[in-house]
Amino acid sequence: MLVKVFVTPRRDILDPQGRAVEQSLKSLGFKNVSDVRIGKYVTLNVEASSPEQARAEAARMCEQLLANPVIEDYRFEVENS
Amino acid sequence: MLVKVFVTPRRDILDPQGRAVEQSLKSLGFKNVSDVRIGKYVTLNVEASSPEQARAEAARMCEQLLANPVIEDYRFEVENS
Amino acid sequence: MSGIAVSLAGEPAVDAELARAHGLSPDEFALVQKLLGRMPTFTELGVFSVMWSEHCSYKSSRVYLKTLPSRGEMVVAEQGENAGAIDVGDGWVAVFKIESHNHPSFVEPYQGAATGVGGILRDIFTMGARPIASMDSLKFGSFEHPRTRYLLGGVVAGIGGYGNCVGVPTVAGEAMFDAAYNNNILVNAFCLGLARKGELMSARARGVGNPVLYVGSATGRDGIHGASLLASAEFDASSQSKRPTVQVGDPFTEKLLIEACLEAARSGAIVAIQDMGAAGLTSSSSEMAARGGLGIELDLDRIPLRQSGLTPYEMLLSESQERMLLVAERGREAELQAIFAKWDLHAAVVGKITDDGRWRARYRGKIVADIPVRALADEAPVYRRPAAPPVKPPERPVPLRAHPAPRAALRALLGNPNVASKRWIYRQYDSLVLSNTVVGPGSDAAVLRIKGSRRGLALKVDSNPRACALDPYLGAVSTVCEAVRNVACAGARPAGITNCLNYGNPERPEIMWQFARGIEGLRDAALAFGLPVVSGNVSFYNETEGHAIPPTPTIAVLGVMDDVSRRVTQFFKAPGDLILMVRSGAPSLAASEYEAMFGASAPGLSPIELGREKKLVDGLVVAAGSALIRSAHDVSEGGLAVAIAEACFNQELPMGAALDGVDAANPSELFGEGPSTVIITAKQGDLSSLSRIFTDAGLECRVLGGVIAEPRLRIGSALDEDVRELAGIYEGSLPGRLQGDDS
Amino acid sequence: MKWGVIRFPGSLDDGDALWALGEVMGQEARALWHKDETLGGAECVVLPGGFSYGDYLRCGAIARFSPIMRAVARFAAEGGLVIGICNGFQILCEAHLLPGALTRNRSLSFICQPVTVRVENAATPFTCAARTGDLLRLPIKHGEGRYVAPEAELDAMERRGQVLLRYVDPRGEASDAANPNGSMRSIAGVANERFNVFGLMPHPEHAVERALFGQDGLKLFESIVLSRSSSRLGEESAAR
Ligand SMILES: Nc1ncnc2c1ncn2[C@@H]1O[C@H](COP(=O)(O)OP(=O)(O)O)[C@@H](O)[C@H]1O
Ligand SMILES: [Mg+2]
Repeated sequence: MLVKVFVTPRRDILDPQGRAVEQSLKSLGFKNVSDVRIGKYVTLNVEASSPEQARAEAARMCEQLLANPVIEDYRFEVENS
Repeated sequence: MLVKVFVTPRRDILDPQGRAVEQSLKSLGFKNVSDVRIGKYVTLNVEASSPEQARAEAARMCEQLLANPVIEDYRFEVENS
Repeated sequence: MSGIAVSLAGEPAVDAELARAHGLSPDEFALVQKLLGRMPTFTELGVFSVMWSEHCSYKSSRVYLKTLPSRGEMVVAEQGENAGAIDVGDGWVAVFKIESHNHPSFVEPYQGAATGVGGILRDIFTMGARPIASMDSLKFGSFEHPRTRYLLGGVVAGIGGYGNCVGVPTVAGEAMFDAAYNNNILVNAFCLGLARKGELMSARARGVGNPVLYVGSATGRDGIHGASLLASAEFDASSQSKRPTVQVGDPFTEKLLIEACLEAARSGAIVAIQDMGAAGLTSSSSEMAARGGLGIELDLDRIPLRQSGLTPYEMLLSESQERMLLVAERGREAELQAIFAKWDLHAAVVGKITDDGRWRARYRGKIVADIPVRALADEAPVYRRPAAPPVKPPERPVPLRAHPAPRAALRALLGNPNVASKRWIYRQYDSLVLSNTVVGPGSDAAVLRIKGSRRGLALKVDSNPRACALDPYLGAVSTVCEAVRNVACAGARPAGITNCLNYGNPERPEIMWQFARGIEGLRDAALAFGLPVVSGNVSFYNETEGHAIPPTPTIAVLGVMDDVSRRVTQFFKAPGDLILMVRSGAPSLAASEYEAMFGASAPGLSPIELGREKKLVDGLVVAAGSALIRSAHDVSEGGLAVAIAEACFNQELPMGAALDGVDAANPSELFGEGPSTVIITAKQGDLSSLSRIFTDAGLECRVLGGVIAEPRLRIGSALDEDVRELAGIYEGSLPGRLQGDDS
Repeated sequence: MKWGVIRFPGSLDDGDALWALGEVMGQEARALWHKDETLGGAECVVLPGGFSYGDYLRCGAIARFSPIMRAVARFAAEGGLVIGICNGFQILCEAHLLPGALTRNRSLSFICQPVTVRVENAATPFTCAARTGDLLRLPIKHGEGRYVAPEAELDAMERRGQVLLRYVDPRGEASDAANPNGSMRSIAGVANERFNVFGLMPHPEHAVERALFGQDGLKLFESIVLSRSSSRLGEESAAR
């Protein structure tokens, strides 16, 4: 099963990379852009007997390794593939 | 409008980060994991008069800045927000 | 014996057309058939095309490279092995080399530069030497060009990203910006390693029946044809999957490889080892076999693969990074595999050494390539291409009408990115790791101590394309002189040279002429200084749409100090010290930064008398060794006035200078570059002993003035400037141009 | 005293820490392997600088699962002294042995340069050879050294004196300009609540010899030696 994990910088934490990209977009002429945030997009395959099992595993992977709760939020999706 | 951009390393391109994370997940006991790839997840707001316009801008942003076509693929979604 | 080899189902038929698409000329294709005694298979055609490419075979440069002096008392390993080595005393040998990664860095600056660093590191530790320092020589287009900032940012981040992550300090380098490089940047990477004498590894296969081991990252489709057929549109278009992919570096794996290979080297179980660089598996296996006069057989079914479905052709031509090939002592495979396993690396047995002098590859029960080893290595074509000076004289800047005021000129020069501080670059590099860096970036040459010894090593890389464009011979000579002088200014005795020769398309006679003249200059200068050229690299085809870069031989010099505590930096030390100028001839504005900024005003380069250059360098070494020198700074871009200002920019405490002994009315005195000029400071009491060293050698040695506590730079009545203000211009130039990219 | 320097895959300044402790300071320092499960009797464990596991995903995120980290956590829970330098600091934060996290520098680029740090609390095993307010000149070299933690937690840490080092200008004042990476409240080094685990971004092991970067880094290592010998005295007299 295909697991897609979205890791984003927490709202209250400065995201200098997002800010720099926003600046660059503006200087490229995209004036109407705001609130750029840069996170991570992790995809992986997990062999699981059911979407529930895959979801449970994905949650554990995120908690243990893929995201750091001090600075990041995460969300994931599971797809049959 | 909310634009979500998913940037992933191109298929044939080495993704050392994904490989290291896969190793680590395996040693944490997630034996049935494979094909871990790590990319970027960019979210941004764009003021646009229509979803079409937002989509057109998003495509240009990806090509010009958000993705590096030499080594990365991208995909995006536009949501009314 | 022609051997038997078969093409596989689905592979294109080999014919003259396909050979041409592979970059082989009709004559070369005929030679392939003659050497094989038959038509090559598709796989074999690919193998020949990379091994006979300019990049791998040095077919246009080989006859010239042979004329360089490669021997010397202190030389331990010479050209032919992966890098040169020099005995630096106390049982240590230094291994060093420089290599280009120009085109990959232009396509993808971060990864191109990063993999350039990775490649040169492997050339060093493959010899059993631990990499201890890196340098980088960079050429970018002008800041007006839209891609320059992007390329600069990416290249510097890539060099840092890789070098910092493997734990090898980047201690020196150079950077230049000129419109001549707008469409062809240069990224040359240097690495220095240290090994115990007698413990150098070889790349010469020995022992029929010995197993061949593959270590490191798995093989993917990276960079197939990176070395040879970069531009072959028809061929590329035929298949999406065959498009050359950009190589991505994995410095973490490289760090593991360094540790594991050095540990494996100490086990004594390795017979020969070579990194998989350009033409990866093919070149490493065939070159090791060729050096040993033996044959080799590869079992392609055992090659570790990153993705399934790679064909033999792709496996043999892949340039995936962080891979090594080694020949082990038979029966000791397991011992080696255990060492690599300790470092989480897999070592696979992928073949064996044979006695029949053939390079053979098997795949799924079939032989897909069977070629005489000599045909790949020694019998590759060698060309003496036509060389002729250009018909048109070299382009010169527009003539200068009136000289700017010295004050304005000095300020403009200090803010010129070619002269200004390169701190924005080198502060992105870890220059401290390994605890050897006693002089880091910012002074003329970097100096490293050797732990457990009193000795030290000095190193610097230089190039001088402006002078080379005017006169490719004199330019090359002056480049060697500058690098040698920089090392001597640090107090070290120059001991060896490595070079990276960046030129345009060698099939054009005027480029070949530039190259030939450059080699002559390099040779004459090396001979005059008595220095061996221990290694090098040639990068041709640096041109876009018929516009070649200026000839750019990049020269790195390694120097040895018997007592590292006698090292010298370029910065003034204390008020009251005397400022002296030593020089070998009169400076000229030709090819100077001044001329590039304000316009041409000099007819041509000053001649260089190599005998005097050598005396100047010898004098510096003797004077530093006798502790007579407090600071020494080489006059280069921007001339004397800039050099004095730079010497004032002491980070701990800015100093001032008051000079009466300079002809300030003469712009070439203040801003001229040219033959050797060095600014030295000394204690008053040491003046006579010091100046005797130089005057006895027949050199001009003059007191210009003295160091003062007040941070002002005074030159006669022409200049009276606040040093802090000048430092602000000097330090602010690059960050200012890159605003938004950095804080 | 006995020191153990952990060598993770990708550790880089491990040799420098061993050199500083062993050769320069004459301490008994040994390398510990990440696959080991014990600390070999070390009285202070050093997690050195570098790029453990390439710093892929997040700095220190993968290294914290090394077998030896279980031993380090146990050792710390028993009150053993642990110091993490640069990458070691990042690993300790990821392992939750120290509060907060280290994120990408404000400039988004790697920085290698000298900094001045002020000792904020000299009443700890890591700083007791200095005085509160002392200035130390140390090098930094990192791409991800911007210290962050929730404001409320920072307040609590400040109250308890857990902020041990702060980036300041040469006159000793904290300012935005003197903050090289954008760390919250200019924080350069923090301790845990029990004051037996310490992490810092600057590299004291690169500031132990006059010929290289000066000797201000010695202050921190000497503090540890001092605190150990006094606590050993305490243990001995208690035993008697
Ligand atoms: N690309 C670079 N990487 C590292 N250090 C650099 C780089 N460019 C310049 N430097 C350092 O900046 C100083 C000045 O460089 P350069 O102008 O080439 O010196 P010189 O004029 O004495 O040859 C030297 O210490 C050099 O090592
Ligand atoms: Mg220079």
